[in-house]
Amino acid sequence: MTDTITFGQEISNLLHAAEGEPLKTCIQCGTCSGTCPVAGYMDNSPRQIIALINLGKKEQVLESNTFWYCASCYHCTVRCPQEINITELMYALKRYSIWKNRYKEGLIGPTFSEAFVKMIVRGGRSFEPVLATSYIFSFNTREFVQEIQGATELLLKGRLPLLPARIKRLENFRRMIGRIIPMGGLE
Amino acid sequence: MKEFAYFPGCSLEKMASSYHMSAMETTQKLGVKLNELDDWNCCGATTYFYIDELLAYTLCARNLAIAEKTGLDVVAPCSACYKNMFFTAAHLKKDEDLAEHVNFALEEDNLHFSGNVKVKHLIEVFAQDIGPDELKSKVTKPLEGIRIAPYYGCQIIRPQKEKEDVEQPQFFEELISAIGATPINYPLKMRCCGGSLIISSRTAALTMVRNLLQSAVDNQAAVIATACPMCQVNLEVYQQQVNLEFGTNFSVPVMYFTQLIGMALGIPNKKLGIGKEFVAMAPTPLAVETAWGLPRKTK
Amino acid sequence: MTKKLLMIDDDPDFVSGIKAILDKGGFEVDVAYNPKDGMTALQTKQYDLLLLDIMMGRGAEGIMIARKLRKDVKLRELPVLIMTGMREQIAFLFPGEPIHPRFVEIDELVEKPVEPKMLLEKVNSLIAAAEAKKAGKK
Amino acid sequence: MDKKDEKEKIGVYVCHCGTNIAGVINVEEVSTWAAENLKDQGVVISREYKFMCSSLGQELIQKDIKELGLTRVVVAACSPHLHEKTFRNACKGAGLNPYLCELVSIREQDSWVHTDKVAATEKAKAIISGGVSRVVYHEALEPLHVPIHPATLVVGGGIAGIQAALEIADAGFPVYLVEREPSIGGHMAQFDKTFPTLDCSACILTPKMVDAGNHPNITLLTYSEVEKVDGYVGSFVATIRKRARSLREADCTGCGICWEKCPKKVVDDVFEAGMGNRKAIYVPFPQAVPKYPVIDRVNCTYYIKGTCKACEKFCPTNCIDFAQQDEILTVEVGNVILATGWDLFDTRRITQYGYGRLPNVFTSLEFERMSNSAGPTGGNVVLRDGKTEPKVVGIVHCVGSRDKNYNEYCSSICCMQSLKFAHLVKEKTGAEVYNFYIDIRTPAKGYEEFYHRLLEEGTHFIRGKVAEISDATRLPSEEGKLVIQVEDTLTGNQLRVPVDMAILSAGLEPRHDSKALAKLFGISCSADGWLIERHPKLDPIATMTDGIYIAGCVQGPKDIPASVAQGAAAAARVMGKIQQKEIALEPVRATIHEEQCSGCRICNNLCPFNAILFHEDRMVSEVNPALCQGCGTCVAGCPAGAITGTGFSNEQILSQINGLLLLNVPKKQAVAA
Repeated sequence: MTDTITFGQEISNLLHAAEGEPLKTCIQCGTCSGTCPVAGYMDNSPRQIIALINLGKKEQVLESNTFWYCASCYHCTVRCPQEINITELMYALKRYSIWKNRYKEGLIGPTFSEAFVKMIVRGGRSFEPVLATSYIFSFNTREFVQEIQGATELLLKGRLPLLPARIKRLENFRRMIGRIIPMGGLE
Repeated sequence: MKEFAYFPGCSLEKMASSYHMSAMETTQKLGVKLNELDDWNCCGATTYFYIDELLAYTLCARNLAIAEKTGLDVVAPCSACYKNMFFTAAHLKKDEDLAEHVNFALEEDNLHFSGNVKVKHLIEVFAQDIGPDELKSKVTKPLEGIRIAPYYGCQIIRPQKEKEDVEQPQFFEELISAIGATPINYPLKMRCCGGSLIISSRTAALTMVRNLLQSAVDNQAAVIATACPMCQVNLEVYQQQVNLEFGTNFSVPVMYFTQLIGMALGIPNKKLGIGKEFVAMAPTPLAVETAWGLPRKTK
Repeated sequence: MTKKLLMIDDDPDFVSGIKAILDKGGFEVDVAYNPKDGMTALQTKQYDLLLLDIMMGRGAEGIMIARKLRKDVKLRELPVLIMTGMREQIAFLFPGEPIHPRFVEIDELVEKPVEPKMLLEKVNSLIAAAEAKKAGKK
Repeated sequence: MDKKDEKEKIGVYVCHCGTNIAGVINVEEVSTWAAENLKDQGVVISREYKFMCSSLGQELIQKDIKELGLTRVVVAACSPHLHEKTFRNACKGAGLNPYLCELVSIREQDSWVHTDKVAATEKAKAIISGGVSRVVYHEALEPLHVPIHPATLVVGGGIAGIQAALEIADAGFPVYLVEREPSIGGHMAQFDKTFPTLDCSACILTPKMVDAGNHPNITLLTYSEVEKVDGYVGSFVATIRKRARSLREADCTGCGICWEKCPKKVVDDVFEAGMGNRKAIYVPFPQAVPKYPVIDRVNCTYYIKGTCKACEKFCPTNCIDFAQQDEILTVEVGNVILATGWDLFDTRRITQYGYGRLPNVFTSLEFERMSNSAGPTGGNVVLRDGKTEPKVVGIVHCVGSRDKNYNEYCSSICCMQSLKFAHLVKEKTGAEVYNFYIDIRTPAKGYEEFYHRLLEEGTHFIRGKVAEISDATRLPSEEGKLVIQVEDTLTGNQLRVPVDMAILSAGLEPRHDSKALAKLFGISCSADGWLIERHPKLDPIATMTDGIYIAGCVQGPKDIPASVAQGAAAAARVMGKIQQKEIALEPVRATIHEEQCSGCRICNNLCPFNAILFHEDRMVSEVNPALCQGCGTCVAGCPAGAITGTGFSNEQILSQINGLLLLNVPKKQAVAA
């Protein structure tokens, strides 16, 4: 057993429960970044993130906003000449930064994720108005007003639910989740 | 009569209720029965994978297990639900360890997933199980002269499942041709709409919507057809915000493909949920060009 | 005889700290940085105690391991010290609720960060409890 | 197992191999053990020596054979792959049949893979014991001598095949040069300039083509394909279909009136890469060898509708023959050289690059034709409209290569090809040229210098694999252009480069039918489809089948100099074989016992060398001893156990196992492992 592991291995361990280290095979060709529709907003392109991981630059990776900008469109993944699942890597990095409580200040992504997950655990289905409150106050005034306008119109068109939807066998459902995430403990 | 288990997904309950209505109406007319899953739960969207993938798999597996009880293949109209369910089924089939763990959780709801259910997207039912030829034979009011931009978006086709074409598929075009309309070829039909970013990275997402609308308009699309509630909301509801943000003047109707098919099958607009849009489609198909003017180039 | 411990945890920084404490305490410590390697180690070698993280790999994979231990006739009696930062990591899921999974016979849960003195105490008492139980059975 | 009546005299020789073996195994102990414990088996002498394979070591064995009258020899040393031949020859030199010598491996199978010295020493004893038990059952074998036919079949008339044919013909031996297309010349004939010297491709190729066409020792069979190959090294029989050209070659002067008068235009997908037209009766290009045209019956109006015959009407020598039939030739040859070349990667497969959808995206072969002064645009670099000169051109490297979605390998020529294109574009149009590359690979004589020249010429180099090429314009400056989307990986910038023309430097692929070719000639090809050489470093020309050689791109992507070198090398190997006049074949081969054969034919398909033929009349299979390589596949596959492999008989294998288990050694002396 190795004495310790590199940052690259640490991240690979998050990917396929350690079925090899796909990131090592990156040839830095840039297909992912060239393909990515959001690359322009990222402070490091997806290719650079892989390079930084392979270089062991943990701090720089955690400080990056790259993975929070990933739209999960999988376009990079289908084009990667080395068949690296880059989208999955982005999920892993989001997970990593949430688990480490290390995401950048001011990002809406993590807060929104939390709200979403909490909601599903409570009711089993998604309910937009509750979700909105989790992020809307982080918007600036203009964005806030636009969002409210949009919501009002949706409401008028009958496209917003007024009551949260709940599944019927909610108790079973919550116990089911408890077997995956030990909420409240099991006997 | 073909029969499928049907997983509508959260958005189709309200936000995209017109998709739900039109899906039900059109499939019925084409001899396909969709049975809504009993007590389904949210698929976890993409968000769950950020927190705990095992939990995301479990959520999908519950729906899959419920579907498996019916003995029917399961159909999802939302691309994200479809992708999640498809790959959950694939992962559970491949990874015994994972399947065992997830099934242990499913016991709490007296369910078990053994891996026998096939997952399809709603548009695959039209493209494969019904087929464009069959569809064409049922059309009573062909949408002649309407230029429709097929918008594939991301997760219907990606990631790659087998060896299918993930860059230039044609099945959406074939369906549009089958209802008598003209499918337009525009370069961004496969680009992401930024749906999952609209909340967390608003500017990025609005830019992506702008580019898409521009590409469709540049190629004289009268309407964009989508097969995903996320795409529809993003492209349509946020259109006004794009206009405010970028000073553009877009006014492109964005319809579910089932609504367009429904129109061609002669189903009344009301039954198709038409009327809930922010940008209304022209009252009659033939009037579209005059109603919206072509092309609507922005500065 | 020196007690052999296995630690399954994906965080190399945390591992190195804990390992230093245990080394000093006279234990022999093996480390697996992912659940898969951890399972292999458990099946091929003999240990006196398992130190187990919960959030690893795709999610709460520590729970998967704990469940497998429970099902295994031999491993069932291995004492487990669960060390997790879970309440911190996804606190929003269980405000104020306990998170102890209780999958194995002899276990305890400590939350990260772990205090050195307490760590050694817990390790010793868990091993003692397991030995006592074994002796009782005989 | 019964022992043979007369007692064999066996010598055992244990090698130290320096410390390779002696470092782990106690060689002295092993040697002494064998002398003492294998006496009953017939061991009369057991020796150890530092390097058995040295001449002194060999002499040791030879001396014992002569003085002690050894009838069998067991050498315990390295793997038979390495030195079996050495020790067999040593035995032969001392008058012992070489096949009565057995080499057992105590290096690869023992000292190199174990660290426990005691156990390894015991294992060495067992291995030697097995060898001793086995060697008793060895038989004296004589190699099969077959004469070598002096003629050679060269398949493929590209530069590699032409070179090989010329070398052999010049040495005075007959050659059949078979080419599928109407003319020889291959891909090289399509090119305008060759890198890195930029000399004219036709100028250096056509003299060779003419030589090949006129050579008295070369029988040129163009528009022909090999359909069947029988036989073995020294005497192959190839069946060749000479497709009907629909004209009598003897009468044709190649005057060209027929193709001038032919009213039917056909898009030329082969020579012009779809960029230009030809007629239904045509020669692919002016310098074609032979000069005779062919009628393309699929497109000829006469064959489609039954009327026209314009060519016949105008032919001054009256040589057109619409009724001509394909001719089937059988030729006898001693050796075969395969030089069938490559196909261009189908760039349509990378749909995001837009080839076939976006008109101004070109393939590398299309550009070759376009830049060729004899080509469809008269050498002008223009857009698909045939007139507009591009102002900005993007050249995309690695298209279909170095990509697990398509081909994982590097096609090796595309970097230099792209640099050549960049130079030509700049020279002919003055356009700005962008090269999009992952790595620039220029590892041959004069190549790096050519790269530097391009840098000096002001060609732009952007390091990044192109993500997509589209007509999705966003800015006024992009209007009407193709946008190449790429990350400049050196600076991390996302680029949208508007260009008028994009050239896809497509990779090389094996011929689409290379697997069928491999099967036809009984050789193997890789999963990609490239034919496999006997040894990747030390024998890149030969194949695992004796008498069949490969040259040029059929073995893997390579440039012109490397193809020429391989063609010449293959020729040299063939000439060496021919000079030997006859060849000794390894007598290790399979034999089918006719009375046990059920005629199920399972072995027929298993044989990788096409060495088993089936006698329909007697319903039994038979192994052709000259073709059989002794691989043993059929022996294992035969459900009736009707096949034995020489050197691998049941007695030999079973007694070796007994030996390995030390069942032949007196109980008390057998050491427990």
